Amino acid sequence: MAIAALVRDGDTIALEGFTHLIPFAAGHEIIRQGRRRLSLVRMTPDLIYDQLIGMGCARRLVFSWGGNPGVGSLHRFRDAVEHDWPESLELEEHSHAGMANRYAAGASGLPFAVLRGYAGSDLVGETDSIRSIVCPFTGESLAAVSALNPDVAVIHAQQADASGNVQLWGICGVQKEAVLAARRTLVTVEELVERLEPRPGAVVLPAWAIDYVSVVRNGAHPSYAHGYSERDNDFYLAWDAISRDRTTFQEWMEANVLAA
Amino acid sequence: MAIAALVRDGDTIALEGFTHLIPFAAGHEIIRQGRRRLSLVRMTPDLIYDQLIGMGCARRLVFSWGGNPGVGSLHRFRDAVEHDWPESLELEEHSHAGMANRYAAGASGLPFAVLRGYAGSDLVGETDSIRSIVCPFTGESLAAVSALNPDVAVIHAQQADASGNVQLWGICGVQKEAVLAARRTLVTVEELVERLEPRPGAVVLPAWAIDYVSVVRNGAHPSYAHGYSERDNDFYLAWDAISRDRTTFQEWMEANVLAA
Amino acid sequence: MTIAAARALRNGAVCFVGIGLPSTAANLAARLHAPELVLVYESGTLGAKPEFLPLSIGDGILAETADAVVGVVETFNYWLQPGRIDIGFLAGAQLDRFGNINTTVIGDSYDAPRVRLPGAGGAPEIAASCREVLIIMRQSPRTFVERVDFVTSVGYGSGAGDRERHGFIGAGPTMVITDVGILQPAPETRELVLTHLHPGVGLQEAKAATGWELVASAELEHTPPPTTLELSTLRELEQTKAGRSTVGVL
Amino acid sequence: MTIAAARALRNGAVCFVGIGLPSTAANLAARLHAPELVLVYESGTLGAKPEFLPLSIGDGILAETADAVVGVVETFNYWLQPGRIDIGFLAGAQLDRFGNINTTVIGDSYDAPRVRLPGAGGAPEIAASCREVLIIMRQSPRTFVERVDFVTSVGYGSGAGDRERHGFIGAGPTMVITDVGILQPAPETRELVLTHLHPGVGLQEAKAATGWELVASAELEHTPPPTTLELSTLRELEQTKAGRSTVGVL
Repeated sequence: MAIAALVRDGDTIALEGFTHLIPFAAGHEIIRQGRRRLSLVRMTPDLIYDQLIGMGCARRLVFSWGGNPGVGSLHRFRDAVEHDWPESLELEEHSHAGMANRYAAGASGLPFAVLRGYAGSDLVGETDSIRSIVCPFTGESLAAVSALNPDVAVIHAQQADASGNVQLWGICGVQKEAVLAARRTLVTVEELVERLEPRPGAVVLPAWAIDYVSVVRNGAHPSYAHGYSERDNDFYLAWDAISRDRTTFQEWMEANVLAA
Repeated sequence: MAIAALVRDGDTIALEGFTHLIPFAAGHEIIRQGRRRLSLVRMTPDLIYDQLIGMGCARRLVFSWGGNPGVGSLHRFRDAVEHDWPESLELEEHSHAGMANRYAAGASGLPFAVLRGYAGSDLVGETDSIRSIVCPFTGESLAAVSALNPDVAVIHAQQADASGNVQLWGICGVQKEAVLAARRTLVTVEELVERLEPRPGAVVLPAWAIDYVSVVRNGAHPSYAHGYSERDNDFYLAWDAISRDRTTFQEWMEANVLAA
Repeated sequence: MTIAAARALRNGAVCFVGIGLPSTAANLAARLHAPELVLVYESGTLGAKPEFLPLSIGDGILAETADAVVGVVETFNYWLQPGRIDIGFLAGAQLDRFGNINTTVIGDSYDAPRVRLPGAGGAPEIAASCREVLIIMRQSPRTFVERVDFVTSVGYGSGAGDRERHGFIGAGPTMVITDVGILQPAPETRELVLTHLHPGVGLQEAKAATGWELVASAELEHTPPPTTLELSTLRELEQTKAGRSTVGVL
Repeated sequence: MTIAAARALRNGAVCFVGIGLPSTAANLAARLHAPELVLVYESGTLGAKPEFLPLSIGDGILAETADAVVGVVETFNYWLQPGRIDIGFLAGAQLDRFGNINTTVIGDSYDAPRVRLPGAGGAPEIAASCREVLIIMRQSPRTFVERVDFVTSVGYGSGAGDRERHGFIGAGPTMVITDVGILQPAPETRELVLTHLHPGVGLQEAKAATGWELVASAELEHTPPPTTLELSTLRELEQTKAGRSTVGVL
């Protein structure tokens, strides 16, 4: 994969995928490469960021919901915030609406986005990337959030064609925005095809908007690739026990990621 | 059609469709109903607004490009602006980027949108709905445009299902935004189908986001409905001669719209 | 609790659904009295009609059965923000007497919390922009508190008039459904008062399960007991849950 | 003129294409030296590969052959605005010595114009945000004027430094291709100077076709004459034009 060329210590990186198509394989490669002091950006950190945090790759987390969906806590995330283990983790915390609009502003080449959001929430006091803005027409006060422009965005997609055009379908989340907002981009795909067959609901990213494409079969596991695999819900459930204890976690990572 | 119930004298109405799927039949019905003092909103006024203007339905035009695409002028539009015939026409003029963002703001429930636009253009001095706004993070000055929320939006689509869900495909323009920005909405469709078959690149509007659906076969002619008809380029060419002269225009409208 | 929540969903309403109890309640309602309930999941699936209960809001079954699948930016900007959604479902680790919700941190300090919770997700804007909000939570003095440690999502803020000051479109939490009964905002103060007790629960029990001085409505009622059909439909539905394991939902 | 414009398009470039001469030039380049030219039409068709010349930017052939069809909001916000497009094509009713373009009104008054033109369309933001802009226009003293009646789209404003002051991302009009020759901005002043004459055109003729005191570059060259292949490919292409009629393009 192109991870070695793309991700450097201290980078701000976004591995996106809203439950679906989460680029786990790319995240594991970042762990194996031993990257440090990363700013991790993701709406829903999920298990892959739990792993990156637990392995000491992260200095900062920019996010809107950090849980194991339908299961409970992300224990490595909690351990980092509550006990600074393996090191302390700065947080830049938003709502989903705010994060989505920050990516959209980044993809649009704008320095900020406007939304109806955060009013009355204590998040405002904790996050410098939320400010208020006054409508120049109505005088109404609204929320402004600063744009996200990660150094690197990585997403996973179902297919790329011979020219490097990429197609993903099913739940498409904020992947297009993350890719268009980032300075450098990698798309891992389930397979290369001769020609992309247009599909309902698909997002197509032309080759000229992407830097690297790598074929990584099942690269989203335990997340899934619609049409290629099912979400491994059992693994999401099992992760709760694996990740709860530091030693169990480290042993699991050693055996399943570092040695892989 | 539902035009009689939807469109009242003095309303602000948007008939959208970016070259493709222009709701001509609905526009003709508005002319037959004899509506007056309308504010007509459309990125690319096209022949249908030329007809509405020439028939004296409009008091105001909100737009970004008023020509006969690939052919030349809209003569009725020009006659109204240059010679106040059949009456004077107020203009609220924007660029495409500005109009598109005004619809998007309207669809988003925001009072304005931000873009990199209009800088140095004389349009700024002529249009009160363009102002400047300062980024609360970087201090950079950008353009703000006020939201568009028409009283009525009308679009044409290929299909509706039995529940009133609508699907359009091909070039989809700003139709979704126009419908979501408007207070009342009508979608004319080529046909009713039992079930909408998902299609690549389609926009689906759920029934609960639309007020009225009417079946009007070929309701976009001389524009077209991808998969149902071809754009009648010959008519677009012929319109130049029909519309150049006031009398020829009126006779044509009488024979082909009012008597229809 | 799930059945009481399902009953609160009128047929034809458009619901913004989170995973867990809200998803179960909405799917239950759709199988009972509200076949035309429209489910919107924040993963961008508009009108999803899952045959079984998804484990996450991003399960494939939601995309497969939706009327439309849109991006997350569009979901929040075009569908939630302008007030198109009738009912939003929320839950939290803490709820206060004015319906404010905490899903961020337990403890006095944001920077050094006793318990770090998952965070806001879609909740602040769901709470602000849905026409009304239903809250489903188990009731205990630890979770129903005088004042939440952190206001993630605003219910009625510090009382009447606060939502209007914030410019919120929606009416706020019109109903808090718990394992004890139902709380609703008092029209004048917006303080949550007990309006219904579930069968077999007493008023003292309800007060003991509340961290503030719970007021009962003058017209305190009992919710009707679950019907056989409600119970059997719920049981069937839960057996279909993706992952096939019983999971404690946060 | 069309051939000179086609030659200016390097293989692999991403072009934002309007209808008329720009579309013809881009499609010609794609059939000659630039098979990997990416055509983006403002109707939202990314990577369109039309087999024949469309009459409008919304012809069905564009959607059918595109790599992706996106909405107009996305086209402008995600693709044009951030500076992803290499080359934008523009034309106009008037052009001034600093490459500013008028497509709005002819005459002194916006409110009572002598000629009402179609307006801005995508041009102001194409002019601002494409990495570079090519302008294609017939040259005459009536159209190449000292000062445009209305600045619809900014070239170099009132000269060097103006684009930077406006915060524009793109470099501005790097080439104006006419039926007389080619004009390019002088590096220091940004005034358009004549750098190329087409075969058979003299300097006096070029000056006579210009409404300002046209300066010729010290290295004034002649453009190479059209090759047989260029001419025959152009002829073939024009015969495919949708609508099958010869149309005067504004």
